[in-house]
Amino acid sequence: MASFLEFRQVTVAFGDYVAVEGVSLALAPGAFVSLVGPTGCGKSTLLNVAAGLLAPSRGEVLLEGRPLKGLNPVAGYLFQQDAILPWKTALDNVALPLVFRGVPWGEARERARVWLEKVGLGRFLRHYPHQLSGGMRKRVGLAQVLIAGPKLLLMDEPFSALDIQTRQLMENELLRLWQEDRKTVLFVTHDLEEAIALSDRVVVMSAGPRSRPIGDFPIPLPRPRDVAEIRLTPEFLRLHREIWELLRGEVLRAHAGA
Amino acid sequence: MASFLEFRQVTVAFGDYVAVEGVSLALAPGAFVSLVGPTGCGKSTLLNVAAGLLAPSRGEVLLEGRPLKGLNPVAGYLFQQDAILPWKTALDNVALPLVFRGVPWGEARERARVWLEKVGLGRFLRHYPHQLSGGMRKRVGLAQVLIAGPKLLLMDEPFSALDIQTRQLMENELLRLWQEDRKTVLFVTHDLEEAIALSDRVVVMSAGPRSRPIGDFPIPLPRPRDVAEIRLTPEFLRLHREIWELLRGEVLRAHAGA
Amino acid sequence: GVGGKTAVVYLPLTVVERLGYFKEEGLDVVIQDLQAGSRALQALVGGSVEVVMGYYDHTIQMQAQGRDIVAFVEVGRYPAIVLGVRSDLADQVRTIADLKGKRVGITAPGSSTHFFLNYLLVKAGLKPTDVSVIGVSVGAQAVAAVQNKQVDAISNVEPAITLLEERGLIKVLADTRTTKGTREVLGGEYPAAVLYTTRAWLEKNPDTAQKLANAMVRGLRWMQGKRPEEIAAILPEEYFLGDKDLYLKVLKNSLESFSPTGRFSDTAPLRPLTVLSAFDERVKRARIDLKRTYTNQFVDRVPIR
Amino acid sequence: MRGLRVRLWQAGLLLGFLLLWEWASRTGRIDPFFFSLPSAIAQRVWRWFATGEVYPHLYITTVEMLLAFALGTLLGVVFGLWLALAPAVAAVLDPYVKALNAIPRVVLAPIFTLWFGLGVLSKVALGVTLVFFVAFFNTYQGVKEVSPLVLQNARLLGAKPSHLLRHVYLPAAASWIFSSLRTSIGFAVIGAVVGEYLGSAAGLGYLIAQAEGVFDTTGVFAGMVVLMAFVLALDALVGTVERRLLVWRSKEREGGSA
Amino acid sequence: MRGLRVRLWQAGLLLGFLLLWEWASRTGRIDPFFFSLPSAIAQRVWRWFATGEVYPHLYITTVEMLLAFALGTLLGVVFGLWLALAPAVAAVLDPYVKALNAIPRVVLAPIFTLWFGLGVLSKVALGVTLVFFVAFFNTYQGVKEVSPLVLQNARLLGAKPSHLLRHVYLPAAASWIFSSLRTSIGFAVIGAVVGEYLGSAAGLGYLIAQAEGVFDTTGVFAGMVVLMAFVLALDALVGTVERRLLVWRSKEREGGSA
Ligand SMILES: Nc1ncnc2c1ncn2[C@@H]1O[C@H](COP(=O)(O)OP(=O)(O)OP(=O)(O)O)[C@@H](O)[C@H]1O
Ligand SMILES: Nc1ncnc2c1ncn2[C@@H]1O[C@H](COP(=O)(O)OP(=O)(O)OP(=O)(O)O)[C@@H](O)[C@H]1O
Ligand SMILES: [Mg+2]
Ligand SMILES: [Mg+2]
Repeated sequence: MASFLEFRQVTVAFGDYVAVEGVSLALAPGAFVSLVGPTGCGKSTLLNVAAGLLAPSRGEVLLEGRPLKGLNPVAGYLFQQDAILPWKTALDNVALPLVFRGVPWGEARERARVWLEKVGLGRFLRHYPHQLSGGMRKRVGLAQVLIAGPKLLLMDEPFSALDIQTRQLMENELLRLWQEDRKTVLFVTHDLEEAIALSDRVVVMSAGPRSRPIGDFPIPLPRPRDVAEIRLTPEFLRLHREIWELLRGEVLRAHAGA
Repeated sequence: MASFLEFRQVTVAFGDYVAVEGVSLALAPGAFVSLVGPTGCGKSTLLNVAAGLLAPSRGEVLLEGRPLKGLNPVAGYLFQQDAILPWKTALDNVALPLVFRGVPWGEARERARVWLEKVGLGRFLRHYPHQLSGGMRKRVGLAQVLIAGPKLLLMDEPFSALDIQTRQLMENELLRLWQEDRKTVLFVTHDLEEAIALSDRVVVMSAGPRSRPIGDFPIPLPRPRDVAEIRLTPEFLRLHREIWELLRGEVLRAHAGA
Repeated sequence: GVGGKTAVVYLPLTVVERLGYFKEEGLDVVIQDLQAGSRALQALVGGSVEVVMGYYDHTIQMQAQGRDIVAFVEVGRYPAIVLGVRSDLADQVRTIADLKGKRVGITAPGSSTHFFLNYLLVKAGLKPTDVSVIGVSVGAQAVAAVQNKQVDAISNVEPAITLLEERGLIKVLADTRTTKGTREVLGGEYPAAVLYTTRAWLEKNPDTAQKLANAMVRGLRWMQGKRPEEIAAILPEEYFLGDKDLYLKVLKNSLESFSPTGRFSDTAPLRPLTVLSAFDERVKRARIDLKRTYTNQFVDRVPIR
Repeated sequence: MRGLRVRLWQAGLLLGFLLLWEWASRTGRIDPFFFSLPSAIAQRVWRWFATGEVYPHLYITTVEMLLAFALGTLLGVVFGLWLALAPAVAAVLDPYVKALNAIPRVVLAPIFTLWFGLGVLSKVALGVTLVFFVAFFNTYQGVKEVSPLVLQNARLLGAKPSHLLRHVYLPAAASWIFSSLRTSIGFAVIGAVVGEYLGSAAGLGYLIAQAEGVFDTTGVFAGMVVLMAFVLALDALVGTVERRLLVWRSKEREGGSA
Repeated sequence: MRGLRVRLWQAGLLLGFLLLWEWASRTGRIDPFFFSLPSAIAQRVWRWFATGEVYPHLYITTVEMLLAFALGTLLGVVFGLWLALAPAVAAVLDPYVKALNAIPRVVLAPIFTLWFGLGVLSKVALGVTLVFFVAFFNTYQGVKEVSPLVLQNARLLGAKPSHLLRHVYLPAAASWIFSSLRTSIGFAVIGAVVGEYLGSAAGLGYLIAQAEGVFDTTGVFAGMVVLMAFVLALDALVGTVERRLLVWRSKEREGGSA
């Protein structure tokens, strides 16, 4: 099967500093792949490359077999930092992607309301971003990205600002959506349990500089999953231990190097 | 023993929306208190009040028995969002609090370097914030707050952007520092394990609006602790289960309400 | 168009307007105030105005540039420019020759006041470069310049001159407001304020030109022998809001300089040419045909009433 | 309460200044020939309005000024947006724009008269050449300052250039543009008045020029007083629009009774 | 490469424009009485520099203009900072500042002459009154736009007002201030030249006025050409300083070879 998104020997350098080097990674259509690695190793950088926001210094990215030039037209990207529009209310922020697609404001707002209720913000439709808490803003961003139904989903620590319970609700919602129309997902997280519970594959990055994937673990857990329950299965614990061993060494190396 | 910081019937309303209501909470000198609760319940709001950035609509905050007027002079506050100065390098950002206290730049930079090494950023001294990854910026902020040695430490999800291993290193470092000169710490986190592992007390907030503390759990775990090891003790697991029960119900309520 | 409607040298225009003579001739005249003679001329060349009340000098300068500008009514027969020296220097500077090395205020570089000064200097045996000139504009700024001792002498026009005299700030050295003064300084009549326009316009609109000439000449005749008070009585109130007594004095000092007939004498236009060709490169180089710069054909046809 | 205090202060300052002026003029400490007397000026303004003679002039100046303001701002904003969004064009045109800004407009009066006649148009043109640059430089910089994160997010959400303009660039540059409006109002007035001053048959500038020609300082100052009152009225209008459009800003933290 | 292309374009545009002008003037399509001929202008400029007669004038104008620029900007920035940081004062003074900005400076020429004489000072004063407002409004707004988070962080870190000014307000407002400088340069020149134009014994404005007095359009345009060249040189200087001071900006994402 041809891959949906493929990194081919991608190297990104900022001046002298080579953040990632020779990254090759192929995502099958409909795959849910998590990217974990020590802080500062270049995960966000890779997502930026995949979104077409950053051209690699060497190598290339293929989208459905064709080299990606400029912005990735099928990607939805939930940034690590807040990127929603500060001058629009939560409702308008979420309605915006639909408006961009030509949906009239009235209908777009109607559909946005539904999405905001899904992420638990039904009571904060008219709030501006600065009137929302950190976790709320993240969820507005999530709704904004999901409402447009992108074929490729790039998510950079989407749930780290949420409490565990809300997080699990969101994770399950994400899985449900993904199951429905089988988007391809590239998911960055620091929470290894989250990575395993959600993904088909977990890719471990080495510590920077010159970071690259050093482990690629298929997660053969059955679907559909409930993220809370699956954490208790022995298979999960085995995988967790295995990946953790690798990751732990890497992080220690990162600190030794710094 | 008189409390170091005390909230007395603090209510904060934003327009009609009452975020927290009638919060009373006393922190003994040298106490390490964690605040957990569903997203959007008002944790950051309370930290803002404690820092003197936000005046409560009703009630008051006492600092060492005296009502707090204006900025809290003894507080160090690690904000939930990035708040380091974008026009200064990592090194200068960390040196700044010392410069504010009259230390000459040369010496301040020398001491800042040591701190940046402690948080694992020894190789990124000359980087500007926009050249750092999310987790790196957070750590610069951490060093910036800690270098001044504040008597009261307010921390809003300081470690949520870090990978687990780095996170544990930072947590241990924080505990070591705290043990040394017994700052008073008010710590906001979504990670209940982190809260229990670090604190003397865990306070659970109810879901907003009109949020207030609904549980106050002393954590009688022995010190000094290693955050990684302590998680495996049965006492820890018992506490975790107990608090989790309460919290879980609350979060569900929050979503039902929304 | 007019360059500085409130300037005293252009007073007859306001008089004619107030007396309603334009209307009686069936003309609907809009007076555009352009603040400076040179800009009024430019507006004429550019076609924004049809007729200008301005200085005769300009018609000569324009001919040097190949423009056919014709004056058809003489309004002022003396230039009404005055050279005065600051009173506190009056002992040192008794004649124009004593101005050597001094700072002299003019209205603007290249203006008539500038040429006038240069002419006087040369006549007194000096070179134009023997003094340093400073543009001080007209009006209050000129007064301020003298009062603050920014200039030692000043070549300027009414009403600034009378005001300066009134305040005892200057002593007059050369005065071309009066017959006597002008004869002394320039040797005789010297067309100053005139109505001029392009030859093309004149040829296309002889009737309108005639009506304008009629109205203007009527106004000039009306002004003859009137006392300042009588003239002031028909002027808009704004003209002497500053200080009525002062304005009357200004009028008294200036009345003589207005032409009684509107006619150009045959010799008078020579004088501006002499002055100009002494200092304006292009006028000097060009061969000026004075006959083409003015015409009495309209004034001569004004009905005598 | 606070508003009242401010008003009182303002009135007090004004009164004090006027009294001082009046006193100095009457006692000859400053020369009334150059400075007139506030009482005389007030009287004149009163008479102008009582007899109604000022209205036609005011009307003309208002029309000129509003046109200059609107047109100059519009052109400045459009041009600013254009150059900011087309860096190649900007690089080429940059020196020309700057050189044009250095032309003393007053010198161009004859050319304006040639092109636009002596009516309203030439004054508008003069005003436009002043207002344009203020609006242009600020819009240009405002667009350059748009948060790259928000911009990238909007582009990935599918915004077409027109959407970006409407939903990202304009709102982001709004505070820049409004700031320029504040400066522009003054310059629009100057353009109109100087234009009239240089050549016209009506307008406040004409009034002032006439007054100056006969040493009527009172008239000059009265003209300026009317101008100022007029500009303040216009500024209040801009202020209202600005508050409307920028509701989303956090201003100060809103909560509490601080 | 790119730089060269830009230069070529610029030169081409200029040349095309000049040729068109020359052609139109020669064939009488535009009136050389108003527009002169580029060749004649070039000749005149050349003669001015060859004979050296322009140098004293250029020197005077330069001095006036630099002084007006420096002083106006300084005053504007200081005042802008002051009012932005003292909202009570700002509220009181606000209408006065705006009213002053509406005064047509040209009308004030007599008063400037009275106060500052006919020398360099009165021109500087005129220039300052123009430059001041541009700098003032932008600085004011720039300070108001400082990220509240960064500001609060700095204050909590112990910054005294002077520190805030130096390390927060000024860097944050820097891009605003620089933007105003761009506009200001032009206005400083206008102030100097118009001042000379209205009354002086030397300077480019004097040259222009003299040329105008004898209907020497070539001289007028030659004066303006010299002015423009001069402003461009100054602007390049400001640009260099700006790039130095604002190195911390992200501009475009730096990495890659895009
Ligand atoms: N514009 C830039 N200039 C220089 N270096 C940069 C730039 N952007 C990123 N880097 C460097 O690239 C490396 C990778 O950054 P990246 O943001 O991809 O890390 P990350 O894996 O997302 O980390 P985190 O988990 O902390 O978010 C870091 O070392 C960072 O300093
Ligand atoms: N300026 C404001 N105007 C209106 N409402 C506000 C404002 N600031 C905060 N709120 C509201 O107050 C509530 C509490 O916000 P706060 O930021 O304290 O939550 P939090 O507990 O820190 O949440 P999180 O865990 O997501 O950071 C939220 O519902 C938010 O919408
Ligand atoms: Mg990242
Ligand atoms: Mg929060």
